[in-house]
Amino acid sequence: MPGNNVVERVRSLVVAFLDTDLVRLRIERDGGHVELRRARSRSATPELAEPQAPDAPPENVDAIKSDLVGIFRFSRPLPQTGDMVDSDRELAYVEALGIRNPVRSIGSGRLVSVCCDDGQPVEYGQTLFEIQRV
Amino acid sequence: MPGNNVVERVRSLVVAFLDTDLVRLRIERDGGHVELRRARSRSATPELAEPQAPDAPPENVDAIKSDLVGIFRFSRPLPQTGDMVDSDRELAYVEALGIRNPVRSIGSGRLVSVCCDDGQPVEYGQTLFEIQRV
Amino acid sequence: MFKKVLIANRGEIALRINRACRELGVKTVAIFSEPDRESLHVRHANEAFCVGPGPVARSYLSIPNIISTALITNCDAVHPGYGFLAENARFAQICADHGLTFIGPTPEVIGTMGDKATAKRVMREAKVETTPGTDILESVDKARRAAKDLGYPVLLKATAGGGGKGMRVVTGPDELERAFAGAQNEAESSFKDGRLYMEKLIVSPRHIEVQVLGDNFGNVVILGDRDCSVQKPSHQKLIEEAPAAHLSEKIRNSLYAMALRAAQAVHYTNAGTLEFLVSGDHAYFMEMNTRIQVEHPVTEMVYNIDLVKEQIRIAAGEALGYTQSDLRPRGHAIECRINAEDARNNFAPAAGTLTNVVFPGGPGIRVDTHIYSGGTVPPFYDSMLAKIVAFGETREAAIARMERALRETVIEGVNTTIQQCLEVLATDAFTSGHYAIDFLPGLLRQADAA
Amino acid sequence: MFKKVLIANRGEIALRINRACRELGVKTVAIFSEPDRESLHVRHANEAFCVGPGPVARSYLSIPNIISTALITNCDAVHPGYGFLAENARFAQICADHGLTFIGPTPEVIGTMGDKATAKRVMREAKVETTPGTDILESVDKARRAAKDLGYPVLLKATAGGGGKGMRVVTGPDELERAFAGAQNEAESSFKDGRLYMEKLIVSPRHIEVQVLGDNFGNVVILGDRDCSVQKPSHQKLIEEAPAAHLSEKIRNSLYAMALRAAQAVHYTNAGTLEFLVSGDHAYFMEMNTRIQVEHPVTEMVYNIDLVKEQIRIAAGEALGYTQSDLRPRGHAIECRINAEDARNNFAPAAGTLTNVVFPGGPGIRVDTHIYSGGTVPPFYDSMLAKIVAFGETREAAIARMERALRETVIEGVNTTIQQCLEVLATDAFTSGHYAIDFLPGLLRQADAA
Repeated sequence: MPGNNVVERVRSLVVAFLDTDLVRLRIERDGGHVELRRARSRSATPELAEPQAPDAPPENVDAIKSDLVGIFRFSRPLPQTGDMVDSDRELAYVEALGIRNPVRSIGSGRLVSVCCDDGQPVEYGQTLFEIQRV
Repeated sequence: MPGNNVVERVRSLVVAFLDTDLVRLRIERDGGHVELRRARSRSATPELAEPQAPDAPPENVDAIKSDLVGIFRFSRPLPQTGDMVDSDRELAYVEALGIRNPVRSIGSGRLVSVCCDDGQPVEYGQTLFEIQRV
Repeated sequence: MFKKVLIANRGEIALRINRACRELGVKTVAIFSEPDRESLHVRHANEAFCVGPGPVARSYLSIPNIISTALITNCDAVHPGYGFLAENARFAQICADHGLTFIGPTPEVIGTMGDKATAKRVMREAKVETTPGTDILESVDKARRAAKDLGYPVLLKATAGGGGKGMRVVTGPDELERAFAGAQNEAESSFKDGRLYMEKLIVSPRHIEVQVLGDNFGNVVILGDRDCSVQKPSHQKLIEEAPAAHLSEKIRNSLYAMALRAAQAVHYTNAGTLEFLVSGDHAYFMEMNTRIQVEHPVTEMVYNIDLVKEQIRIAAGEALGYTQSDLRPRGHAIECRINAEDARNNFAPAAGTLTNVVFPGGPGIRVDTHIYSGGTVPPFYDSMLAKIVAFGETREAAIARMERALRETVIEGVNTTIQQCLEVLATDAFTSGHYAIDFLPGLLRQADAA
Repeated sequence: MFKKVLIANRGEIALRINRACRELGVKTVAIFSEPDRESLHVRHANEAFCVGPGPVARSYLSIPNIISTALITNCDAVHPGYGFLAENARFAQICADHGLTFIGPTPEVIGTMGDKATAKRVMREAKVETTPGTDILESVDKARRAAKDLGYPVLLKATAGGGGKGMRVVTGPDELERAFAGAQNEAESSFKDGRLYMEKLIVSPRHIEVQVLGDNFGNVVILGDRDCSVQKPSHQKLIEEAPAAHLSEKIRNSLYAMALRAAQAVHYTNAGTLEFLVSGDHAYFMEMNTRIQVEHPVTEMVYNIDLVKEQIRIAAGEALGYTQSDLRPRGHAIECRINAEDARNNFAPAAGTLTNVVFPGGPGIRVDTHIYSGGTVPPFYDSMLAKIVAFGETREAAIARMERALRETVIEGVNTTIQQCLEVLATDAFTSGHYAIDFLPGLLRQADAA
């Protein structure tokens, strides 16, 4: 994919994105990805802003996904919802073919969900943790 | 179908019909039919009215359809587009199993289209003529 | 061979006939009702004519429009399929009167077999066992003596009867007087004819049928048997198989011999089926269907014969290309009827739009269907959507294959009998092959009670 | 028998394997790539694991993720299907190392047959005829003498070659010197190895292959032949049939005898196919595929055998349940590959959403497919959408049935090879059965010229 082409594609993607109501768009393809996030809308009047509904997804949350198939195991200390994590904290590992493959927080933030149980089989791309970036 | 039920059904049909952009709705079922036509819209401002497009179907046109399968033949005098026809004019007949089944204009009007050729096989429900009621 | 055949039917059987014609190089004309305009049988035929609106009386049973269609399209033959006009002797005669070959037996044979009393008499003359019974019984006394001779339980039936009216099951002498009076009154009020006769009641029989094929040169072959005992409470078949399991050689040979005698006695031509009730060591002739059956594919799979092509060839004047000794069945085949019905609600038929349809495939699976994703099921017709047929070298292999095929099948938009068929397949009665016509009604009662 | 099998594939063959397992009562684990999440092979398996993103190198070829899936789901065997890892000896060995039965031959046999030079040597030792040829030719003079011995036309090939690089057709002595220099230069620059050898060029051969099945007890059976000569210019098969038409008894017997010797020589186990080029009275071994073939259904239909079930049974340690004399082919079967390709544009593959899919059915038609209305064709994989297989008592009947089945087939949303298959079926060459591997390229050139 030549460089110019990428710029062109992203440009048209941005145009299309701004035309929607989306606040975040992530496209994954062939191992790479593009993510667009909308800045807080300048036109939104504070009077109209409502408190966030309890079941609305929190913003700035990254899913930490498994990049292989194996058995999920927590690392120590046991990560728990609400924990603040460092940029390279090992939260867990996925054991595959006898090898422990660490799962790291990839950047710091607050752990908002733990999505798997200890000993659970996980597949490629399965969400293991969700971290709110701060 | 009890009488009351019919009234109820037509009433709800009318309500639904008025909620649409349709100008004419015809429902055929089990040999009977219901037809609804909207009066000229009172809210339409004359300024916005455009001349009718040349390919728009003319209004108040009834299709004379075949109610059997057979060979279509014109009656004499040969009906032609533009003819004014009487209420029971025999325009053609459909020959089936050696019997000539007359096709009548069922009401008077102007013949706006002749849809079949002489000697053509026609099926049930096939439009044979279109007559504009005046 | 014919040049062009009119297919006087709709749904899967119209497609089935279209396939046979196309493979024989014969052109086809489809007929259809207005709601069937988008049907596959219309799309696949060489020509298609609308013959009327949705209700069958004005379309698929409209003899004038059907004959007229055949004539204006220059057809030389008409295939009636099953249902509709298939066993209408008058229609067969009208076809002949207009120079059209009716693909089926002669009008006379259709008429003879269509009248149940005449059929039974003809069968008895051909030494085919029929349900033991009496002539008209003038009094309760005569009925009492007849019942003693036949042995309880017996069935009192109105000679003018039909639809179960004027019919009573009598399990012992105590019930006879009351049942006789009741049946007589009901028959009198229903048919203005209170005359009754009696038949032996066959308890928990199996429904076994025999496929025959006869040509115009006196050759008749027997294409084995089918067990159609998995029937809904309405006596409609749900699952059929060929050959019947656990049928003793004695009964099987006797069924085949009776079927052969019957076919020869009436000089039967084309495809036909003799239906028997089998109980213990006895087989009783029930009726003969003078047409192709819904369940014919199970026979086709075990005999490797295309029955509809054979029908067409025979009607076109060809002789059978084989004799009985050339025919060797192989393996086992099962058919499940997938109907648009709610099995949990007395098989109430359903209509609607099919939002998602995926059929099974792979080895040994045959699907005969007219439905597709996005198509509709009009409310006017038979509720059958598809026939799924599984072949296996053994009965066990065929059942396993059918089960996986049903699990692969997706039909969304209407209720279907898929789940009911799976439940039948999972019972000990079905897997062991020991079941009779009271099996499915009993299973349904159990489910209701649970 | 196995308890649970991992199916290391996608598409129709994954479904095919799933069917065989389910019918044998074996549980299944599917693997899939992210774009295949909604695939039927995922839906029908007992369990399913995503093993990677769309590109095959990171999903269907990801040995660690596949083996890990098999281990965490407690599978006891792996079926590789065709393509992907099916002929990867290392994968077969890794399966064994992890206590998983690889459903196929041993890693050693896969390795031997995977190396074309070794395979040819082994075949010659087993008295299987291979294309006549030479060892390394050090000079043009030696090449000239070799060509004279072999007889023109000949083929110069690079010993390190592949993909047509360093290959030249030489039709007469005049062209030899120039061709030799050209091939040498190309081989040198492509592989840094300019060494050449020579083979006799087989002109307009037929591609005939022989199906073998061997168990772990030394029993080997031959399941007849298939003609796969209808090939695209890229040598990919488009239409296959069993048995091959107009194959003399002499050639057929010789092919079967060679296949048997070859299988016995390498102690072949499981299903395999020997591919031959047949020209006149000669058959030359080309290669052996140590896996199930795409076109295996045509053999299944004429032998009434489920080859994938046989693969599983053999791998599970069962002995073949029959000997060669029990096997009797019957009738004729043809397979058409329906690919998402534009036949008018050099069979360029297509991807997209399938807006409307309707498959054919009825007697003698088998459909193996993973597609459905509303499904998608991802751009990452093989373009095959479906295999339509038609059985007939005769070759003529099978062709007629295939033609009507193709006409019934609807696939909207991508270009397909349906029309191309119909065009092939309508040619005199195909209907007469007299065609070779240059048939379809010639037909395409004619169409381009017209």
